[in-house]
Amino acid sequence: MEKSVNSNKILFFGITKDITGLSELYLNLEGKSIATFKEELTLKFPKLKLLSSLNIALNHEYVPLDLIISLGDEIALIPPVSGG
Amino acid sequence: MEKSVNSNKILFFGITKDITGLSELYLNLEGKSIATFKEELTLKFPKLKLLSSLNIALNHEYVPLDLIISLGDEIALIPPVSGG
Amino acid sequence: MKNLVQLVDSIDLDSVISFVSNTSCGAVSIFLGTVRSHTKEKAVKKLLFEGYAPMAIKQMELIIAESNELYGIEKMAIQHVLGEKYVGEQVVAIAASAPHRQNAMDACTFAIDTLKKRVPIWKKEFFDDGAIWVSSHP
Amino acid sequence: MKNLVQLVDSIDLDSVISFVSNTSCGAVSIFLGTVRSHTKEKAVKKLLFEGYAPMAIKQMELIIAESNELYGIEKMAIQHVLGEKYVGEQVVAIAASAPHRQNAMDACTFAIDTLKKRVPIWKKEFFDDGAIWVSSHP
Repeated sequence: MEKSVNSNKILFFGITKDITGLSELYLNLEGKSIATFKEELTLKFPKLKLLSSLNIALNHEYVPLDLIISLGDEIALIPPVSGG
Repeated sequence: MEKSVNSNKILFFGITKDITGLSELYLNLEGKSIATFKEELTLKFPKLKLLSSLNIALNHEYVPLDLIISLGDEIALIPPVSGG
Repeated sequence: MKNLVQLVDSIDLDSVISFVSNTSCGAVSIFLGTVRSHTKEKAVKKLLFEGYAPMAIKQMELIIAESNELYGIEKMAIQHVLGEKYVGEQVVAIAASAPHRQNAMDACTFAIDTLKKRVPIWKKEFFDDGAIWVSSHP
Repeated sequence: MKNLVQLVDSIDLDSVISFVSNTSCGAVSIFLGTVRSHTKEKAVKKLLFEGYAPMAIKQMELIIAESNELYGIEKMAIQHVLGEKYVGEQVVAIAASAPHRQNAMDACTFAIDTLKKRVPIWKKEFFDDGAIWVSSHP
């Protein structure tokens, strides 16, 4: 899907970029929960399961897994952070 | 007593300088304990008793009160410190 | 409370310290992170820091707000680098000022501990025989 | 372990940080003390620091040795001023480096706490209506 107002922008960082070969992706995730999105993505890229943790951020915040995604929300894959 | 090899140098710092009006003093303290020196000094300058603490240093170290002073030892009055 | 939060190419420690210094405060605590030459006895060639910039800024601002709530600091500044860094270079600087030193020091400790747990920045270590994403590699 | 211990006219923070920085260490913790504008709501005009120099140096060296024994630091530097200092000026700087940050931060806290208890330096505070030796005044 191309970038459009009818989609969600999904960002990949660190090792998730290497695993998926993607840095950005546009999908319509409207109405899906964070948990469902994560499950579907992991089915497509099983290597994501190997990470010790994988958080999903929504609009620059850590959110609970049962949160429902709205159109326009920015999603990001947050593998274990290692700043500092 | 004048400064000589037959004496002990006694140094006064901070408020003890104000109380005694002295910054240096030379006395022969050979054979006296730190406790005795402190007692005699306090008799001479009773205002020293008003301090919340008064340590006596010998040769740049904190020492126990029963230590015996030798000729040539450098003594210093250490009122409550307030560096930093 | 005012704060300074920046993602930078190079740490400017003077600006971090100047920002928090204040005549109503007697104490400034500073933490400085640098690139180590070795990780588990393997020689490090360089590091690459990648960040999710807007979220990283937001999370660092949150850390300052929490530091203030927990420790009553006067000001705090956090600078973190993105990009390539070599051995000995500075990668993160955190400074906190407070009227009393224990608060400034506790806030600084809390901030770096929390930054390492929560701020979306990732470090790739390059060795002679390859590279890994720290903490992430399966 | 190498250390740097100095009584100075003015703090040189760069030299303190450079001294402890080390490619085998990822963490530097720094404490910086400055002159506050007020003490118990009284405006401070200036401070005077007096020290028993040889004993102060010896005690600061002892603090570094103990910090190393307790926390396994790599390097530590302590600078303290003597003489007159005005509001906002730096009066003490302590820096510690260690392979791991908690050790550097704990050592820095221990060092400033112990310095304030044990190092023979005295601070006289000058106000509009007089002056007192801090902690000492009957």
